[in-house]
Amino acid sequence: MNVAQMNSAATPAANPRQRQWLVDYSMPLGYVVLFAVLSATVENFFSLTNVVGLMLSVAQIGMVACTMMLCLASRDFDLSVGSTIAFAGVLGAMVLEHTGSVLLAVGAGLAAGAIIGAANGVLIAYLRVNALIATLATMLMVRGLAFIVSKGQAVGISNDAFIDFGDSRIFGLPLPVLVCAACFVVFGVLLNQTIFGRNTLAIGGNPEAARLAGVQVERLRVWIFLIQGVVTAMAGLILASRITSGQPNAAQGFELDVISACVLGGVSLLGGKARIFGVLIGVLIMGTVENVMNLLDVDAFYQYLMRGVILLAAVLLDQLKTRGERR
Amino acid sequence: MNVAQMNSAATPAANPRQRQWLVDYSMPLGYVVLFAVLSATVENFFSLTNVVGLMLSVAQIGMVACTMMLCLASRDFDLSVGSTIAFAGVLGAMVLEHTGSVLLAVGAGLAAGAIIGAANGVLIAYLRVNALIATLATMLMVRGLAFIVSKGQAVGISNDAFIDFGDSRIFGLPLPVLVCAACFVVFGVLLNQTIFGRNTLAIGGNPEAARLAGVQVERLRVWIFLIQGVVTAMAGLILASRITSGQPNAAQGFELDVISACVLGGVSLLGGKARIFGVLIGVLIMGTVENVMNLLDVDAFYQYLMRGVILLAAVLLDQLKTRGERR
Amino acid sequence: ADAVKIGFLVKQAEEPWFQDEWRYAEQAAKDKGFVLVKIGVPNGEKMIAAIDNLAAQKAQGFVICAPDVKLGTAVERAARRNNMKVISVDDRLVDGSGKLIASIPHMGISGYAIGKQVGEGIAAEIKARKWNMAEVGAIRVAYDQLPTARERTMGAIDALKAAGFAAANVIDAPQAKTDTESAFNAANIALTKNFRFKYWVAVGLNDEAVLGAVRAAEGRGIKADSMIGVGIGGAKAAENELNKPAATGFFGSVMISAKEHGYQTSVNLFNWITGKAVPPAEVQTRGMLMTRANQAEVRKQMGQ
Amino acid sequence: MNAYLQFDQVSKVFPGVKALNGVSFAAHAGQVHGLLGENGAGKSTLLKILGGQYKPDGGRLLVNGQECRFGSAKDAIAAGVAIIHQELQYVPELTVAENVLLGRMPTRFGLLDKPRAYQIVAEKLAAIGVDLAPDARLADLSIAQRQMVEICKAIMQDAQVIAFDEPTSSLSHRETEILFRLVKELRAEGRTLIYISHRLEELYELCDACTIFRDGRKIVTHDVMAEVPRERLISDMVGRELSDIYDYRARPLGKERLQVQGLSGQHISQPQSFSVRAGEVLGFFGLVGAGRSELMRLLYNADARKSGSVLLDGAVVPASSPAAAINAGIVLCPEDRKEQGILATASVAENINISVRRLDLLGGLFLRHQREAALAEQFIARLRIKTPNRQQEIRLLSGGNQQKVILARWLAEPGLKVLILDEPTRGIDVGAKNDIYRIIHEVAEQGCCVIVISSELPEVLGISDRVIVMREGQICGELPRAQASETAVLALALPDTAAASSITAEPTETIESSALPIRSIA
Ligand SMILES: Nc1ncnc2c1ncn2[C@@H]1O[C@H](COP(=O)(O)OP(=O)(O)OP(=O)(O)O)[C@@H](O)[C@H]1O
Ligand SMILES: Nc1ncnc2c1ncn2[C@@H]1O[C@H](COP(=O)(O)OP(=O)(O)OP(=O)(O)O)[C@@H](O)[C@H]1O
Ligand SMILES: O[C@@H]1[C@@H](O)[C@@H](O)CO[C@H]1O
Ligand SMILES: [Mg+2]
Ligand SMILES: [Mg+2]
Repeated sequence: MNVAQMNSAATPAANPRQRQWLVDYSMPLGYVVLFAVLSATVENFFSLTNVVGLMLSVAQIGMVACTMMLCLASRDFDLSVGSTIAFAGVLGAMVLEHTGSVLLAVGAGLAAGAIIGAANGVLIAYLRVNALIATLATMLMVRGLAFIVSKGQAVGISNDAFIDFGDSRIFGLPLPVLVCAACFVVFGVLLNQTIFGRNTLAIGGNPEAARLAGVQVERLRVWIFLIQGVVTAMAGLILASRITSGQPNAAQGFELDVISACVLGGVSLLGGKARIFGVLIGVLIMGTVENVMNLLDVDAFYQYLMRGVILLAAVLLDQLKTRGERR
Repeated sequence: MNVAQMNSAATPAANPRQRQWLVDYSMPLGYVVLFAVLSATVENFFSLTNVVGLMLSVAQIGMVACTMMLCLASRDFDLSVGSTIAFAGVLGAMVLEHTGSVLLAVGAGLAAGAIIGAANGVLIAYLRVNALIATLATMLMVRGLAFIVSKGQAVGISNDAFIDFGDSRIFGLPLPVLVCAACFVVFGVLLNQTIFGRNTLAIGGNPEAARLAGVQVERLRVWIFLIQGVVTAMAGLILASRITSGQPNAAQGFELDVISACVLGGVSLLGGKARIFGVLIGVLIMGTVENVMNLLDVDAFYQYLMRGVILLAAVLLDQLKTRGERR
Repeated sequence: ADAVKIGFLVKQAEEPWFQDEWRYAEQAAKDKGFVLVKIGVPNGEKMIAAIDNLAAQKAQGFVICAPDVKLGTAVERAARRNNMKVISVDDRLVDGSGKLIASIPHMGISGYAIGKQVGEGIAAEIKARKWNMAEVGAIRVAYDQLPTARERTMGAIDALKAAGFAAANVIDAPQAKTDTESAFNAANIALTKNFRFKYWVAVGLNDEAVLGAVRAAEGRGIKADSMIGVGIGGAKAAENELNKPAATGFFGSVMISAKEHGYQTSVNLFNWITGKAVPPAEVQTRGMLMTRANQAEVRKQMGQ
Repeated sequence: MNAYLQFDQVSKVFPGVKALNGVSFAAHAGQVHGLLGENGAGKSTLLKILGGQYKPDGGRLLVNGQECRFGSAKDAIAAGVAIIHQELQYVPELTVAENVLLGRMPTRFGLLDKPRAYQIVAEKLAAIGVDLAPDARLADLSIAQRQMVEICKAIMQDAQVIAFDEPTSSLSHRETEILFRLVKELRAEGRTLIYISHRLEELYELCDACTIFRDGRKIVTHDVMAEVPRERLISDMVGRELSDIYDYRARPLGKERLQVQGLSGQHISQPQSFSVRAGEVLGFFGLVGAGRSELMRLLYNADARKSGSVLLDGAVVPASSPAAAINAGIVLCPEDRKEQGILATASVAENINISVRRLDLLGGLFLRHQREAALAEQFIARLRIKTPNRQQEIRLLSGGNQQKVILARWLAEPGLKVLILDEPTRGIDVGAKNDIYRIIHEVAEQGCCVIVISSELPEVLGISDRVIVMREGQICGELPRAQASETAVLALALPDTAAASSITAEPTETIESSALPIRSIA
């Protein structure tokens, strides 16, 4: 029916089980190889501090990538995550400085995220606004709100309990990394082991068929966005804690990083396809590239070039194995 | 019994011709109303200088929106246009300063655009890299190149002939605006009156059907990207002429503006749908909103909010009229 | 002992200013024999990651121009956690409650002070041209979402006001992005709304912003003789403009010394790490107004 | 007569499936060559090779004695081969004319000559007797109309070889007649025609010769179709004997279970009512666009209602969403498998379990993988779904097998009270049809109401206890099994003018004896 099939004609020998295995594990395997090569060749790469630093550097992206995966799997799109990170951070910081209560601050941040997410969901699912435009609009509005409430200034945080969250470690792993790991586990289970995840894939694969099969498409979509909002707000609060301030212009361009990580991990923008393991690898690749370039002191201008090249290399490699599969 | 008859049988009230007319012209009409209201209420809005200024402010977006429309119509996506604008401007300025020849400078800029576009096309059509990732990668690489060749510095232009281009007027209209208008005419004809345009819509609407009908899908896609590259480079050169220098960090975020204008104008991200008139209106709405907010002295922070609100309002209005259409 | 390795983190690596700072820091590294690692840190998240990255590379300290001054506590903590020495450059860091962070030595400029120099330079030129202040409009190309940008432009406007400029004659032109085209569009509208003025002056956060305003004015026939634009930075964009055969509305730029900032901070940090000298708690550098008339001299004085 | 088209030892392998295994046969100019075989036997694959869409893994293809190696569909078109694919391949946003002339639009001075294009297409449509506006968008047409556009597209290529892959599966009576006339005309013009169908009557009517496939192999080629007895065809195809494929057994009907009262919506402007008794199989017949699907979609809450209510066992079924209908025990197996049925990139097992799994979750949220697997295996066996394994993506199955998977999704519902099947046997082979009819009757025997929409009149008559006929968005009559003859049903279904001329023999009466009053149209 398409190229894919025609190509497979060319390789009739491929054993389907082997093939499936290759498709499923080539990304992780590729990453393991990359990691080994880098460890051997790049000085200081393979050290506890560096690896922990690397993980810390992708903790926020990782958390949000988990929910973005669901969003993309349901054939939606969310550009507002960067702004939500900023807004949740700013709001949390302001509440914290006014009330001194960490609980209130976190509550306010998460509630804001939930509201933003739900608003996106309602706009897209019920009012049928194109997801790109709807979330572009919320992206602008939420960024505006972040600037307005903070008067354009970063909001400093002096509460030590809050700041410590971003700093403290358990078994040598920083809390943000653990939270991110927890997200991967939770959303991995959600995607693969629950009806929620299956229905998400179903509405991404064929919304009309899913609806006729009894999936409450609109409600599900709102939930997906709402969860995305909450997780993003959490990432924003953690970021605020790590950088000890709520920054209204934080995380600009964050949305593209997150979406790239997902796509790199094999999530289809056309919906219906997602693998949590792939997303994890996508996130790690993004972080590793950044990390290694800094370790190697690559010139800032060449970093652009390199990032582009590596992004391409990663998808091209991934392409090789899916030769013969549908795009 | 044809469709028209069947529909009218089912919904006796709605005259299908009227309905079609409404669908086709509601956007332009809406804009005319908006324009009239603004002219009456916003001081200085309805003046030759302001209207010309408005058009000038969207000239670059307009040019690129014409080709982006084709790109989206064929179910593709291009994030690299902002970088291409910067690179073409920088390259043109450098060639101009070295050789003093406007012809060579323009040639170099356009050639660069063509190469970037063709590279995108080949990556996407033949190597089957996801369009988002492919153009994100070229976006990064081309931006990097712009920085590298210019060493991060603006490249000054002192050639008067070149500078005059951005400045001079015919019948009171600046040349960039006229070039943009020409693009709308050319691409309008291309979309609606040529095989190229029909095939573009066909591969966006159903690539498989197009292929089975003998359309050379891959080649067509490369052409679309190539043309987009050339037009974008032209926009970059015009920008360089207007600001009398090639700036490597010009036009960041430009891609989202262009894509938004297209989507606002009714171009579907799922391919197969495009109307040049809609795109024109989309571009004008974007420019008008910006213009009016500045005329009204809206605070910069509230501008974000307003831009978001207006984007939403525009699509929601557009949504109302398509109510009842099959999704 | 291991060779000394220091980081140099800047908020906007693409900006010519920081490229220059890095270049001079490299020179210091060569002169003093230490290893320099340059990392761009566009936001708080990347900044923390970069500091951790430096630690992994076993750097002993870093010079930083943070993406936001309120990141002070984060910088301080990250440095302490990794046992690194830190000096701030350009922008002075503060903590959560806005207090200067005493433990981090600083060398830099005050955005507000630089802005004032812009305003003073313009005021002096208005006097020299014998314009009637009432007939002059001032465009503030604003990008208030960036705190330094606001400080600079406000400094300029305050200086103008101090010289007798009417507050009502100041027109804000908010740019959507920090590039020349956005400044052009914003200024264009400001000009449309205020055709009553005979003369114009323009200020902005950098040379590119002012350039946009100058181009917009030219489009309406407001040329060099009725326009005074003064930028900030003095790098290539300004140089291009000041070296054009005919004068334009771009009157000059307040140049700041990337050499001093880049070279001296790195040397100070090196000395601190090697135990040779503790850096001074604060050094304020000054900018100089560079115009067509005094270009060469200013460049020489600023050492570039 | 020479063999214009020859397949020689053609093979094609997909991961896990040997779709074609050394197939050889020849088709002659001026003949219609029928292809028969169970779902998944490899018929469509053969046509895709002929159309240049796939390259064979082995064997040769000869057109007019010349060996052909098509690199793409373009090459096949150039060689004079036109294919009407089983899965319709149209561009929804383009008009009829643009679709028909896709890739071959006439131009003038480099620009499209739209008036001419529209004229050409309008003429062709008129010539073949299809009443369609050339400027209508495909997205606005019914499937049958889209199918006619596809046929027109292929005909207009003026190809020597024209292959039809189940063209009638989504056509109703009238279009089918048009198609048959067309096929006969093309044969008379001396073209080589390949015709795939699961409807034996059709094959007997049209085909001169036929080839039977099973499991990717050619079983036999009959040079004279008319001489082959029906039983022989069936047993060659399915490898077993089938006597009465409808398998109708009279069974006692219970009391009225489903009552539909005054339903109307966007495409059903007048309120419609009917009811179904427990254990009853109710057939719905009508011409294309008669509104059967629309009425069922209203019943199922798939479309918004303007008026009316649905009662099941006396209780009102909430009108909120299909989910509400499903929870009440009403399910609908939709007519458009590709758009409304399959989750293309999901597995066979996933497609079967998507709805039922809600009833068997751990803690209301977690899946039970083993039970889902078992259920999937059970239906793969019961409906003889041909797939390498249950994890295969459904889009890789043959059309008929996809249809079986979607049926399985609904048959798997345990609390089934009303089963609505919209064209359930579209694209399904005789053997499987028989399986499905048997299941329909089993379900009915358990007291379930079964509503079957079908455009195949013999099927409706063969399995239904009662037939309701619709015309132009309204129920225009109903007939109990005993009175539901072909002529009687057609007389109700055809527009008045046509009806007047076609009813000659039996006087048809609209019977009002059943449970609900029937609305006859004014
Ligand atoms: N792209 C593919 N990948 C894997 N298997 C495929 C692919 N296409 C077809 N098949 C398999 O090849 C076999 C033959 O399929 P084909 O579509 O030719 O059957 P068919 O005879 O047309 O059946 P039907 O009557 O149901 O249309 C089936 O088992 C199908 O599952
Ligand atoms: N969303 C829609 N937009 C416009 N017209 C529609 C839409 N849905 C259905 N129609 C039209 O409404 C009429 C009723 O169609 P419906 O599918 O119910 O008929 P049917 O009796 O099931 O016939 P068949 O399915 O065999 O075509 C058709 O003419 C169809 O084209
Ligand atoms: O951000 C500015 C930078 O642009 C340069 O001018 C030096 O000072 C910094 O504060
Ligand atoms: Mg088939
Ligand atoms: Mg139907």
